[in-house]
Formats: sequence, C-alpha cells, structure tokens
Amino acid sequence: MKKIEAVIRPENLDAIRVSLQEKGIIGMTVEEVQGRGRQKGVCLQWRAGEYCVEFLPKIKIDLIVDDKDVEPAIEAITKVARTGKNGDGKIFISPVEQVVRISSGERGKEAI
Amino acid sequence: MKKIEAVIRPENLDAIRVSLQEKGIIGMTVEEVQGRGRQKGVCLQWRAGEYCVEFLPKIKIDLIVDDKDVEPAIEAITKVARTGKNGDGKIFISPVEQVVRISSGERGKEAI
Amino acid sequence: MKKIEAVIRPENLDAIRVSLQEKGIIGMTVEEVQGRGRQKGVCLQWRAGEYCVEFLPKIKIDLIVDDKDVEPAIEAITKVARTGKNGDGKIFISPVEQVVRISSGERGKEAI
Amino acid sequence: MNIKKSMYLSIIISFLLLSAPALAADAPKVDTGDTAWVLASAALVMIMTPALGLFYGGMVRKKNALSTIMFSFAILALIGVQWVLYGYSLAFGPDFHGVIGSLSWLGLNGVGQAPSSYAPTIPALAYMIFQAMFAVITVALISGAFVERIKFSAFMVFSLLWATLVYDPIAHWVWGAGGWLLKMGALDFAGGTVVHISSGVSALAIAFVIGKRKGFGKQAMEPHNIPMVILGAALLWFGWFGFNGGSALGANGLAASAFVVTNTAAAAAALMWTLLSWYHKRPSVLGTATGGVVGLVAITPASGYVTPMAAIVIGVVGAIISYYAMLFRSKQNVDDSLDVWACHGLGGTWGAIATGIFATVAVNSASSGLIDGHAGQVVTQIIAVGVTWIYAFVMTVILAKVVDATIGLRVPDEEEAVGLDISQHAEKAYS
Amino acid sequence: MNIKKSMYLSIIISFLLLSAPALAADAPKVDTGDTAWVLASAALVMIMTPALGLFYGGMVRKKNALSTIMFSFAILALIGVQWVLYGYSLAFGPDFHGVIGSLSWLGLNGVGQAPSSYAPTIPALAYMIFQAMFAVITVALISGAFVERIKFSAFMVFSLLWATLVYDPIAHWVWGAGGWLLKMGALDFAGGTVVHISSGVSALAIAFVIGKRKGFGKQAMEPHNIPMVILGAALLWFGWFGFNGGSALGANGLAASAFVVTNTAAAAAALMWTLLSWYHKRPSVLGTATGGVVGLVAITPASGYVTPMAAIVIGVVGAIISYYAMLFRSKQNVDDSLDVWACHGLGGTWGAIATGIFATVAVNSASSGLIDGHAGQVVTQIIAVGVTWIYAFVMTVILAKVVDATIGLRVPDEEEAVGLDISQHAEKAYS
Amino acid sequence: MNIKKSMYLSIIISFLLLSAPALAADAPKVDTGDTAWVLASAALVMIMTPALGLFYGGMVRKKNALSTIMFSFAILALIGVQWVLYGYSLAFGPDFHGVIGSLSWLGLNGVGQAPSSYAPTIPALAYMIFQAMFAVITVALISGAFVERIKFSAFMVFSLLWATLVYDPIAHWVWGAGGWLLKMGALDFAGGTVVHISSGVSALAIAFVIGKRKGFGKQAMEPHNIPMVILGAALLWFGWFGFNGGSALGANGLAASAFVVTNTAAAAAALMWTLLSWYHKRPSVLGTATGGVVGLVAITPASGYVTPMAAIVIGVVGAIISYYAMLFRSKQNVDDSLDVWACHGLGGTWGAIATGIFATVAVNSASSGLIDGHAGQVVTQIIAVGVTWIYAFVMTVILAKVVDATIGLRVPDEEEAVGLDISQHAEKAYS
Ligand SMILES: Nc1ncnc2c1ncn2[C@@H]1O[C@H](COP(=O)(O)OP(=O)(O)O)[C@@H](O)[C@H]1O
Ligand SMILES: Nc1ncnc2c1ncn2[C@@H]1O[C@H](COP(=O)(O)OP(=O)(O)O)[C@@H](O)[C@H]1O
Ligand SMILES: Nc1ncnc2c1ncn2[C@@H]1O[C@H](COP(=O)(O)OP(=O)(O)O)[C@@H](O)[C@H]1O
Repeated sequence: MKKIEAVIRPENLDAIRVSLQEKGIIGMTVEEVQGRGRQKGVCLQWRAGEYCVEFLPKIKIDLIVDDKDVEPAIEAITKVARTGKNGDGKIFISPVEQVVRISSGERGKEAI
Repeated sequence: MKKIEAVIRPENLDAIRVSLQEKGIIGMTVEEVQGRGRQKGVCLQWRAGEYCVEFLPKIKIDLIVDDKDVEPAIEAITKVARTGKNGDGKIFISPVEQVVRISSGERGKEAI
Repeated sequence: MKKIEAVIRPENLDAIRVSLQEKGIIGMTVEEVQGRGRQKGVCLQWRAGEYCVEFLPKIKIDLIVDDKDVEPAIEAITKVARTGKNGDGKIFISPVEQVVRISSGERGKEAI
Repeated sequence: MNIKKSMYLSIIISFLLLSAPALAADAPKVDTGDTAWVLASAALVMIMTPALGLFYGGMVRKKNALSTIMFSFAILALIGVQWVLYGYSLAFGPDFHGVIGSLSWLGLNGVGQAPSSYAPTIPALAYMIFQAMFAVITVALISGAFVERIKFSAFMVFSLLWATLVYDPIAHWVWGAGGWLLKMGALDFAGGTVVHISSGVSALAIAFVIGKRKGFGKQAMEPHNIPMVILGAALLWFGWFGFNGGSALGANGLAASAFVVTNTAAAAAALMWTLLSWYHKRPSVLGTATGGVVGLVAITPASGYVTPMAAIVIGVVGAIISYYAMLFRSKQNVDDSLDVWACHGLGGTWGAIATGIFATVAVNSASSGLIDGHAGQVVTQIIAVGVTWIYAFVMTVILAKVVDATIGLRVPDEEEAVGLDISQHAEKAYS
Repeated sequence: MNIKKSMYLSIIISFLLLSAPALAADAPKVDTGDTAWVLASAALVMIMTPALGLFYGGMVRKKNALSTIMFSFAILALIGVQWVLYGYSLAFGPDFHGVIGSLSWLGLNGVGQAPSSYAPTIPALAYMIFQAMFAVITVALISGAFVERIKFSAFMVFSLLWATLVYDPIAHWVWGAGGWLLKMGALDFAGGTVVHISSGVSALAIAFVIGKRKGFGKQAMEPHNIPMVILGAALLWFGWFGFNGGSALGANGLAASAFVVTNTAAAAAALMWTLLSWYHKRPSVLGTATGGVVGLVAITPASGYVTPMAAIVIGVVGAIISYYAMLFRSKQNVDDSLDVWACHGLGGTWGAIATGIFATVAVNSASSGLIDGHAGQVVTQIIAVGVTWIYAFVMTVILAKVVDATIGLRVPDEEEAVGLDISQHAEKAYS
Repeated sequence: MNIKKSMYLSIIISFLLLSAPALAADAPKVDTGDTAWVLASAALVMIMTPALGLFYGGMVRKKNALSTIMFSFAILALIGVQWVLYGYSLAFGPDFHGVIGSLSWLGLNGVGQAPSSYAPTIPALAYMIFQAMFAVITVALISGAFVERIKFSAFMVFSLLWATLVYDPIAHWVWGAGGWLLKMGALDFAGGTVVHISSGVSALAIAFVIGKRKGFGKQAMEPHNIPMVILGAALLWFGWFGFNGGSALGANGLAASAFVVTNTAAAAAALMWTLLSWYHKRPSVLGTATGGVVGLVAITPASGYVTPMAAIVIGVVGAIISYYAMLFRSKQNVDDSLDVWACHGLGGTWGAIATGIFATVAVNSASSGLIDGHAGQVVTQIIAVGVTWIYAFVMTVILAKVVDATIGLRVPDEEEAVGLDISQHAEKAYS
C-alpha cells in the first residue's frame, strides 16, 4: 500500500475529487496548507505599499491506496491539475505498511 | 520506528489522548483535516434548500513511536474510537527512519 | 528521496525558511498543527480561574529532499530552532519512493 | 358696551398675540427632537451598508470574502460622493416633468441648514443625508447577484451608471416633489419600490447578463462564515429602525408606529423562516437571519401605514414567498448568487402590494387601503410595482451589456478560480 | 371702574387663552426629544440581543457557535411576536390584583400613537417597543446556562413558557401599573430584579435540571473566538446606554445621569476584573470584557438613583462578587456554562441591594436610600430580591422538568459530541 | 379713551403673560431634542473605541490579536474611571491661567443634571460624558504605534500618565473655558488638535522610544483578519457621526451640516485611497477602509465650519497626504506599526489647517477662514498645530522614557516571538 500526497492548487480540489472517483478512489484526507516551490510567494497589499509572503495557500490531499492504484491516481490528478505553469503542485509517494479501519478492525487492503 | 497516522472523529480526540497516555504514549501532533471514506459527505442547509459537501471535518493524529508501541497504540485508539459505524476513522502505519529532538540533538528511539 | 517532517515553534518558521534557503532547499509545505511532547500543555485563563489545554500550537514543515540533502536540512533547522528548552520540536525522516511534478510530469529527483 | 368692547378687544388681541408664535411655527423651523431622530436614523441607515457587506461576505467562499465586503464599502464611498455632487439634485431637485429632478441643486447648492419643503421641521441637509444613505444601500444591495465573478472596475462603473440612471429617476418618481408616481398616489413609506424592487429586479437582470459562477450547481459553494452573516443581519435589523422609523421624518407617533411594525414584521418573518426550514430539514440559523431581513424588506413600503397585526401577516407571507422563490430560482439554474431578487425583489413587491391592502387611516390619516374599503390603492400600488420592475430590468440589462461590451463584466476564469480577493485586490481576508 | 374691569377681564381672558395650551400640554402630548431618545434607546437595546449571541457564541466551542448565537437570534423573533400578541398586555396591561396584567391589550389593542400613563411624553407604542426589547434580552440571557447540549425544540418551548409565566408576571409586579412590588416601593430603574435576577437565577435552576455537559470539569472547553466575545461585550455596553438611559423615558437630566453612572460602573468593574485576573494570573481580556458586563448588570437597577461615585463602588463590588462566585460555581461542579447566575443573578442582586443603599434624592427626588438615612429602602429591596429569586427558581425548575418530561431537554450524547451546529441545525459556522 | 386704554392694557398684559415663558426659556433649560442627540452621540463615540480595537486588531498577527484589541478595551475602563475622578476637572474645570482646569470638579463634584455654560441646553452630565468618550478614544488611538511588543503594565501606566499630562491639558487649552488656544481663536470643532494630532504625534514619539518589532522590515507581518478591520472601520465611521455631529452640542442645522461633511469627506477620502492603491497596484480593501478613516480624521476639526464641497477637497487631500506619508514612514524604517502618525497626526494637521482655509460664515457665523478673506485664521491654526505637535512629542518622549526606565516598555524577545496574547494575557484569540 502506498500513501500519495498531492499538494495542489486549492481551486482544483473538486475536479480532482471527481477525477479520482471515476477511477474508484474514494477515500481521502484533505488539509489546507501553505507551500512554496518554484512558484515562490506573492506580494500582497498593505494599506499603502505592499508586503510579500513566502508561502501560498495550497491544498494537500492524502490518499492511501493499493499499489495497483498508484499510477491511476497520479494520472487522475495530473490530468485535471496540470496547467503547465509553476504552482500546479507536486505528488509524493511513500510506503505504507499497515492500514486499520477503526469501525471494523479490518486490516490491510480491505481496510483502505 | 513507525509513524501512526490516525484519522478520527473530532469528538474522540480527548479520549484517545487519555487512552494513549495510559499506554505511556505522550508525544503527538494533531491537525484538523477534512476527509471522506465510506462515510461520504453531509448535506447542509443553505438559506432555503440544501447543498452537500463531500468532506467531513476530521482530526488527524500523527504519532511517531517505537516499533514495539505500534500495536498498543492501535489498540488504545480503536478501543475508544470505535462505534462500529462508518466514519470512525482509519489508522495508517508507515516507516520512519530517523527522529531528531531539536532541543538536545538526540536521535533515534531516545528522541521520540 | 526522503521526507523530512519538522514540528517547530511557530515563531521560528521564518528563520528556518531562510536557513534552509541558504542550503538551497526551497520547496516546502507548511501546516499549522497542535502538538505535545515533553512540553505538555499550557494553562490559559477563563473569565475567572483557568483551564488547561493539552496541546500547543506548532508548525509542521514537510520537506521532500534528495537523500544527500537530509543532513544539511537537519542542520539548517536545528541551528536556528534550538533554544535547548522543551518544546523546540522534532524532526522525523521517512522514505519517499517517487515524486511527480504536476506541471511538467517530471518524476524523481528532478521533480523535487 | 364698553366692557363688552374691551372684552372683545382683549380676546382679539390675545388671540393675535397667541397666534403670532403659531404663525411663526408654520414658517419652517427646526425641531430639535425631530432633527435628533432623523440624524440618528441617518447614522443607523449608514451602518446598514457595511452590515450588508458582512451579511453577504459571510455567505461567499473564503477566497471572495474581501471582494464581497468591498462591494458594499466601496459603494459607501462612491455614492457618498455622487449623491452630494449631483445625485440628490437628480432625485429631489426641482421637478422636471415628473420624471427627474433638475440639476439646480448640484453640489448641494441651496441645500442648507434651514428646513426644506420635504421635511419642514428638520434641516434640509439632514433630509439630504438621510436620503443619501438610502441611495448608498440600494446600489450595494445589487452586489449579491454577481459576487465571486465580477471585475471590480466593471462593478464601479456599472454602479455609478445604475445609481444615476436607475436609482435617481425612480427615487424622483416616487419621492421627489412632483414625481409622477407620487402624484398618482403610490404609497411607499420607506422604499419598497425605490429601494427593494429596483435593486432586486436589477440583480436578476444583471445575473442573467453576467452568467453563472464556474461550478454553479455542481460544486458546493459553502458560506464561509455564518457568524459574520448573523452579525450583518443583526446590524441590518438595528439600522432598519432608522430606515423605516426615520422615514417619518420626525420623532412622533408615526415614527413609533413604523418602528414597531418594523420589528414585528422582522420577528414574524424570522420565525416563519425558522419553521419553514425546520419543516423541510432543520431550523436553520442562516435561514432565521434571512427571514428577518426578508421581513424587514416586506414591511418597508408599508411601515408608515399599517398596524402591528398587519405587520405579522406581511412578515409571514413575505417569508413564505421568498423562501419558495429561492428554491425556485436555484432550480432554474439562475445564479443570482445571494438571492437579491428573491429577498428584495419579491419581498419589496409583496410589501408594496400589501401596503395597498393594509394601509389604514387608523395609523396614518394620509392613506387608506383595501381594508379601509379603498381597493383602488391596490391598483395604484400594482402600477407602481410594474413600472419599477420594467424600468429597472430593462435599464439594467442595457447598462450591464454596455459595461460588458466595453470593459467586460467578468474576471478571467483563472482569476475566478483563485478568488477575487487575491486576483482583484491582491489581499487575503485571513492569514 | 371700567378700566379696572376691562383690566380684570383682559387678565382673565388672556389667562384662559394662555392656559388653554398649557392645559393641552398637561394632557399627554408627545415630546419629540423624549420620543427621539426612547426610540433610539429601543434600537440600542435591540442590538444587545444579537450582541449577547456573539458574546456567548465566542465563548463556546466552535462546533456549537451557531447554535449558541441562534439562541439569542431566535428569541428576538419568538418574543418579538409573543410580546405584541399578548406579552405586553400581561406585563403592562390593566392590573389584575397586583399580580398580572389583563388581556385587554391583546394584539396591542388600544396601544397607539398617543402617550399612555406609563410615559406621558412619548407615544404608547414607543414605550411598548422599548419594553419589548427588555423582554427579548431577558429570555435570551438564560441561554448561557445550557449551551452546547439543549435541544432546539426544547429551548423554544421552554423560552416561550418562561417568558409568559416568569418574565411577564415579574415585569408586572415591578413595573406594571398596580404591580404589588411597585406599590410596596421596590426600586428597579432598569431591571435588576425583572431582567437580571430573574434570568440569572433561572439559569442556575435550569442548569441543575439539564445537567452538565459531557466532559465538564475533565476536558478543556476552550472559547473558540475571543474577539467575537469582545465585539459582543462592546455592543452590549453600547446598547446598555439605551437600556439604562432610556429607562428615564425622556431625554432629560435623569437620562444623562443614568447614562453616566452606567458607563462609570462598567468601567470600574472592567478595571477591577482586570486587576483581579492580574492578581491571580494575568490581566485577562476575556475577564475585562466580563467585568464590563458585570458592572453594567450591577448598575442597572440603581442607574436612575445614584451618583457617579456610588457607581464606582457598585461596579467594583459587583466585579468582586461575580469573580469569586464564578470560581465558587465551577468548584461546585455546576455547569451554568457561561455563568449567567454569577454575572446576572448575583450582579443583579447586588445592584438591587446597592440601590437601597445608595439611592439619593440628589439624583432622583422620587427615591432615597440608606445614605439618605432611609434604611427601610434596603429592606424593601431585599424583599423584592428574595421574591424574585424564589419565584424564578421554583417556576424554572417546574417548567424545565415539564419540558424534559415531554419533549426532552437534552440532545442525545452523539449529537452533543458532534456539536449542535451540525446535529440540530445542519449548518457549520465556518468553512 | 376707555377703549384705547383698555386696548393698551390688554396688549401689555397679554404681552407680559406671553413673555413670561420666553424669559424662563432664556435661563438655561434642558432641551429634550438637544439632549437626545448628545446622549445618542456619546453612545456613538463610545462604540468607536472598541471599534478601534477591532480595526487595529485585524491588522496585527493572529498571535497578538487579543492584546491589540485589549489596548482599546482596557482604556475604555481606565479612562472611564480617570475622567470622572479627575480628568474632566483638569480639562474642563474652572480655568487656572489658561493652562489647566482646577480640581474643583473632582469626582464630578458640581457636575449635575442642569446645563453648564459649556452647553446651555443639555445637562452638564451629558456634556461631561460626551467629552469622556473623546478622552477615551484619544488615548486608545496611540496604541497603534506599539502593538505586538509593549508590556501590558507599561501600557497601562503610560496611558494613565499620558491622559493626565498630555490629553487633559491640551483639551483645556483648546476647549476648556479660559483655555489659551481657545482665547487665541484657534478653531477645532471636534478634535483635530486635541484628539488626532495629540495622539498621532505621540504615537510617533513612543514608536521611536520603544523601537521596532523583531523582524520589522525583513519579515512579512500579515494582517490576520481584514474583515475585522472593515468592521472596525465601519463602526468608526458610524460613531464619527456622533463625534462630529454631536460636537454641535445640539440637534440643529449645524449638527446636520457637521454630519454631512463628515460623511462626504470620509467617502471622498475612501474613494481617493481606492484610486491611489489602484494606481500603484490594485484597488485595496484595506486601503479603502483606511482612506475612510483618514477622511474622517481630516474633517474632524473642520466639521462645524465648512461646506460639503470643501469636505471633498479636505478628504481627497487628506488621503493623498496620509498615503504617501505611510510609504515614506515605512521607508524610514520607523515602526509606528499601524501608522497612527500618518493617519491621525498628519490627517489632523491637514484638517486643522484646512479649517483655517475653508471655514466660512455661510456654515457657522462664529468663524471665517481664508476663503472668507480671513487669512489670519490660517496662521492661528498653524500656531495651534505647532504647539500641539511640540507639546505632545516632547511630553510623550519623556513619559515613555520614564516608564521604560522604571517598569520597562518592552516584553522580552521570547515573549514577543510567542505573541502577547499568550505571554501577557495567557489567552488565545481563536481555538
Ligand atoms: N520539495 C518540496 N517539499 C515539500 N513540498 C514541496 C516541495 N516542492 C513543492 N512542494 C509543495 O508543492 C507546492 C507546489 O509546488 P510548485 O510551486 O508547483 O512546485 P514546482 O513548480 O517547484 O514543482 C508548493 O507550494 C509546496 O507546498
Ligand atoms: N483511502 C484513504 N486515504 C486517505 N484517507 C482516508 C482513506 N480512507 C479514509 N480516509 C480518512 O479516514 C476518514 C474516516 O474514514 P471512514 O469514513 O471512517 O472510512 P471507512 O471508509 O473506513 O468507513 C475519512 O474521512 C478520511 O479522512
Ligand atoms: N512522538 C511524537 N509523535 C508525533 N509528534 C511528536 C512526537 N513528539 C513530539 N512531537 C511533536 O513535536 C512537538 C514538539 O515536541 P517537544 O515538546 O519539543 O518534544 P520533546 O521535548 O518531547 O522532544 C510536539 O508539540 C509535537 O507536535
């Protein structure tokens, strides 16, 4: 099992959710985060003049999926999240050893 | 060392904290997240009529523990968080290679 | 590639960002979290008397870096975040298997 | 005979002397109590516009919170200047054929500290500024229709044109000395046609022209801060006592009566909306606040003419109409985003007609409606309503199309996605 | 003789003519200044109820924010209607044996634009609506006791019963023409017994009946938004000028005096509370705001009778009493969640007794207390306080038990855990 | 002759009888309308102080939100007590050589329900409490300079000293009977020198003494809640009608005029600031709100003397001055954190001078400025401005240094890093 963490533009969350659902991926956890990558920060206005912040609002999606769903998930995300400009976001994949569904106590793949 | 990520019902946080503490697990990091699993979303009211949101407020607990504490932690969580209904939450376990305590520079198990 | 999660005092975020940048580490994702470790909670005031909370506001930084950047990053963080008192925070390192840049589709190290 | 004569004389002289002050009183003289009330009312109506910004702002998504609040705040600035420069003159200046005021009061020329014929016991300036606040809020009300997608520049230009070409004329027809609807006998105590129908119908019109928000009907568009909505609603309710009560233009029995029916209709409508939402799902907090506002809208034109018991009917029926109109509107796939039409357009329409029904000489000797056996008043009201609907709708479509064709009404899609706070104002509401 | 005669005649005639208006003035006639002040005061008191919603709402957990705010807003609707239908008649209608008003003013029958004997210089409707706002806020005040766990349906039913069977009678006893406590000479300028003791003691009673929140005393129950609490407190303070100042029922020296002591007591109590919290830990912001409110409560019954220096004493002592009462209450493991009893019950009790101590003819010729050598007033005050405590407590226990036995007071445990916003209203405060 | 005689007699007698009430009216007598307006105004000015807390509080970082709001709220308490104890006596008590009031009105001794010579138609207590609100807000205004780093104890001590040694004397010079600037003919209708210059210049002075926030100029210091800023600005605007309109001390033509120019200048300045920010980047919401406040500041001293067209000029120029002053200030690396100097110091200075330019007998017969051909008034204004600048600056530096040397002005660095809410108050704004 893998954990897919996708940091995306907030406005794309909905489309990504739908796109994942089409691949049968339902379960996910979402958080509001601040991020920077190549797209660094933004200059906002103060009462007069401006100040620059180093971080931009992003959304991070955590998906725990079966190994076979990793590529479909990446595809589902990139398909709708790509504009080709800096700031589209990133996807990180890391290993997950165990999953437990609290309500039933099930473990492993069935628990996803 | 392992990382235990538990996504739970917000109202259970306190009981889980206590339950973990009884097993000697103190350190933890908590975030407010939005999630969906089998329990999908909820329909809320607009001024007239309703709209449905796909995500529900959840809390995610991150625990970094020694390998031997994994099962006690899972047990401590499930014991108090289980109602048996969808939405009770999930626990994910993944490997952690190193831990550093910033204040002392200690590493590894002692740093947990 | 590794994921470095650093839970720090909120007031140190800016210094850490600068310190990491000096080592060439730019990309990062930041979230507001609540945490407890050795430094447990804090007692706040109610209208009369006080109540104690078990969690303190912290900031969590996620850095996905190339293996060779792990130690420099740890160093960059600890250098500015250490006061030597409880509550300075912790750093966790875990494996990352794949990174995808959404905008370009690049994968692996180049995508970081 | 002497005695008789001197008696007569005494009587006559005393009478003359006594009537002298009476005559003096007939010449316009500022009454401090009336002035205190109208100035306080102007302040109360002023706070309604930022309150509207909060009311609307809490209902949009977080990324458009500032932009939405700004619509109201910027109008306070824009129309605050427009009104003293020429708006007041257009609306209330010396009549030109019943359709518009002349420009002879430009820059408030001749509007001074002495009373005018509009309100004989308060300074003309007090009347002017009280009216200014009405112009401001009316323009701001429309903004509920196009939140989350309009360009700020287009918004400012549209608003200025609309104030000048829609609000000022309608205000003249209904309230200006010599206005044709006034002469026809249309009753509008505090702005059913002038304020609520004009803004509500225009909202619908511009919603058609600008089109729906991206994702409308597909994606949840969650209100980001309902306590802010409640705060806005509470301040609106508070300010509305000035809106309606102040429209008596004095601190008298009529003002008290208007104050009472205002509160009563708002309470009744809020309660009704609670029950409607409860019946359909749960007692909604957002709904209760909305109901209160709808009740305030509905009673506005009637507030100087009806009894508290009629106010309960007006509030309850207003809530029912607006509630189902909202459901209907959203099913039609029309994105009048914050339901200005359902709340203000229809609330105002119902209120204006209800005025024709429930007006009674028991409250205001100047007017009687159906329940006093004067059915003709209902007809007059319907004419005034119809004229306002048509004029506001047609003019707004024209103005909106003109603005769209020139500077463009909508922000680009990416800016809409990012949110107007950052894209239009380079600001973030919260950090 | 002629001259003399004609002189006499002239005098008499002139006199008659002159006294005609004078006589007319004796007959109740609306004074515009008094009316302006009382209407403005009614608006000020109105805003206090939503302000209370914010004050309370900021102190609960986020998941119950809307529910808590709703308690106040819904009462504005519910009692807004109840009062005009029959509440005013019960409280202020023609007396029935000193205990209740008759129903002859049902639906405001006979309450019109002319003054009534309650306030000879303002429209009867103005007095009625000013009083309406008092009824509204009193009922809303109680809600601090049972936040985060009551069923909304139970809340509405209980509130309606309480308003009818507790508030309306007590208001009649103390303020209604013929009310028995009024006749006994009890002094309550703006509602120490009627408003604060009645709500504060009832809060304690219903807190006993409904029981503690799950986790009370074990789990931290953090205030979710203290700026919202401050905003609420600020608007309460603002509105209280209408509450106390308006209770002079005119814009006169007494109104100014009441206004001044109101501000002074609030400031002194806020300062005292800052110092108390500082002494125990740190100067608390939540505490300073609470102190201000407690000072306002304590001065309420005394506001028309005491000097500014007495107001400082009243505020300071009020703060000390409430501060330690809160500490005491929470140690007793009683969950009057937002300390309505400590703030309003005890603040009102102290204020009512302090009225008996500090009332002076130098401020109000109609009353004198202990410092004027009239110790009996203290006794009268204590009787009025005791009667109100007992009646409010007993009645509330009965009503709460009846509601509990029929529809049930509390939400199920899971709903309490999830929070009332979602479970009772299907809404989320923030997104 | 008989007839004639009796006629004369009749006339004389009638006249005497008629003139009796007229003579009585000449003796100071409370006018209910004037009193209603001034009391309402005092309430309006009161709400400005918590509003300022929100205005400031929204602009700081989340970790200092409560601390910043507390500065205003605590001053409401502190000066609320100081003023009745001795502040009013120092400022308005019987004159001592033109520089200060005597202490004979200590504890409001002799300040009663009858009018005083300051305002012959309202109770002396009403005038006192109206003035109290001015003292409160002036002290609170300064807090924008040292937010996010001052010790609460130092803040309280400094504020008390400043109120006593800076505000009270300046208020006496300009407004106190016998004050030397008043006698010199300086015009300050509602507080350009007394309120805005004194606080704005003192803010600059204490900003120098306390030094910059850690990270100032290097690190973004984001406003944490701009809707809160807008709410604050809206309530300030609302309250300012009392500030300026109430300064007419009656409900008359002058009050209406002051009300109108207040709104007009605010609207013009807000609009100008929108355009300035648009020209430099984007139409800023924070900027529009700031512009409104700056317009209100600039019109304050002029509000009883100028026409609406002059108000537009005053607002527009005020906005330009403050806008560029802010840019200048931040480039100088001076941390007057919320630009009290740029907004109030310079806004007040411009307003005071503009009063000398635009004052006209057409508005207020008591004054004429440059446009009436009376250039000397400008000179007088400049002297008053200069004196206020120097006195406020020097005294504040001294007081701040004294406080710094004794209890210390600043919190330790770690506390600044953690935020003052937790470190100074043991509270968190949001949870
Ligand atoms: N190395 C990294 N570690 C952690 N998070 C990252 C990293 N790089 C990017 N991110 C996250 O992804 C978000 C989007 O990055 P983006 O600017 O699209 O990246 P790039 O253009 O550099 O690929 C960033 O705002 C940040 O939250
Ligand atoms: N596959 C998944 N990946 C990431 N998070 C998940 C996944 N499945 C569930 N979650 C998280 O766990 C929370 C609780 O899930 P729940 O509805 O109890 O899951 P289940 O599907 O097991 O009934 C969800 O709201 C979501 O935040
Ligand atoms: N075992 C752990 N698992 C997860 N998070 C932890 C753990 N220990 C500490 N943390 C996080 O790190 C933060 C800082 O911890 P700190 O009090 O400095 O730890 P300690 O002093 O125990 O090393 C905590 O608030 C918590 O968010």
